[in-house]
Amino acid sequence: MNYRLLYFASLRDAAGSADERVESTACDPRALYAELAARHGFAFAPERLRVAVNGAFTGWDHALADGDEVAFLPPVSGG
Amino acid sequence: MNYRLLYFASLRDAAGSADERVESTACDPRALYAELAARHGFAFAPERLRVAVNGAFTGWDHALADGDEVAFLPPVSGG
Amino acid sequence: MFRLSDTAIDIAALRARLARADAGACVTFEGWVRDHNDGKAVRGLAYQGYPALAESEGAKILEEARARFAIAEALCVHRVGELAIGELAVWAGVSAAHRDAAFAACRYIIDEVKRRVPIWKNERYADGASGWLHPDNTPVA
Amino acid sequence: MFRLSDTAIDIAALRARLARADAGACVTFEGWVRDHNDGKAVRGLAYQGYPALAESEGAKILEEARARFAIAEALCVHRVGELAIGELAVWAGVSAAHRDAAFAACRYIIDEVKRRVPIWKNERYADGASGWLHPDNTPVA
Repeated sequence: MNYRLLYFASLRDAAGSADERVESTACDPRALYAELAARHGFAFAPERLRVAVNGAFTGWDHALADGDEVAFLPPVSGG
Repeated sequence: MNYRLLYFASLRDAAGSADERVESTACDPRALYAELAARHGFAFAPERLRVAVNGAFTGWDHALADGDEVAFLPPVSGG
Repeated sequence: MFRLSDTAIDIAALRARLARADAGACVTFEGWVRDHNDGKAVRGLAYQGYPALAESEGAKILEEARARFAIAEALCVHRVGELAIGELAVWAGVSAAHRDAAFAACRYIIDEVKRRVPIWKNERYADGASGWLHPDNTPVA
Repeated sequence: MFRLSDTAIDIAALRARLARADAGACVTFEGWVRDHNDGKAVRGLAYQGYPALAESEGAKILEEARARFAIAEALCVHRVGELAIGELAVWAGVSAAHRDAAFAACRYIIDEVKRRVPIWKNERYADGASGWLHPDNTPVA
């Protein structure tokens, strides 16, 4: 399936870009993150991150659909 | 002794002025207030008021000196 | 600095005086004239103060706040005279390295100012009556 | 209204939007860029946000504040982009009939914004290094 990935903070630095399109057989965020972490060398274990799909928080077992926009969010530090 | 009295809020309304000079034999605020309450018809019992002499809070048994500036302060309601 | 003001309070100037390079948090409280109190429609009000004692007692409260909480700066100004609905009656502002101290100190200052500083509020009601208020905003008997 | 802003926050305009004739209390929180963190001298910082999710999560927090506390209005704006020392990074303001609710709601909003809204801080240090921060302001490992 085709996904659009958004990267923020240290994940953006590690990926070298703010977003990318990927082709993947992963059908949930857990499998997708494992692929991307291996490719980009992301340091975060999944339990440190939150997942958002199409602009809303969701879980690691959420069933992804073709064309989804997926973001793995590092611990926030606003304020 | 001669005292200068300052009046605020409902005591000012009852006295009909913001300040006055009085001659009195009272030598503490307790006795002075009793005289003034009788003269002006002040409604407050002393325990509802605070006393200030020469711009500083003090007690009802404070020894007054000739020329002191005395104020009996109703419960405050700023803010 | 605590002071009484018989003209409109200049918030922007006060806020600028709270700035410090080591301050990461700023909390301000504003008391505004409400259009009602104790079930009655309020047209406006007047504050009367005892300036010398109000300013020394207010300064003491700000010193207490500095001693109790890790703050950088604290200021408070209270209006006296006639105020209309919506007007700013009192402003208190605190800057600090962290927000815990800024919130706690700002709350302390406004609570103590209302409790201790010799200022009295007289409300004018829509029915033409007016009256001095107790600290709990009920009328003086 | 919660929003991200890539330009300086206009405090006076936000404050005007909190005004209500039945509001007697207004509490604001400002987060300023400090010159130090975790023992290091800070030259400046940059905030990165995820705009769509930040604004929906921020709006949810303001709705929660309205549901939990008796408030009139609540607003919050967070900067993104490069900020210098002393610049305003986040502003939260609440109006209410009484001060208890205004203080509690303002504190709730800034705490939840810091905890939940997808915004990340990158500090530039005096020694030339820079780094993304954890929520407790320690560096990301």
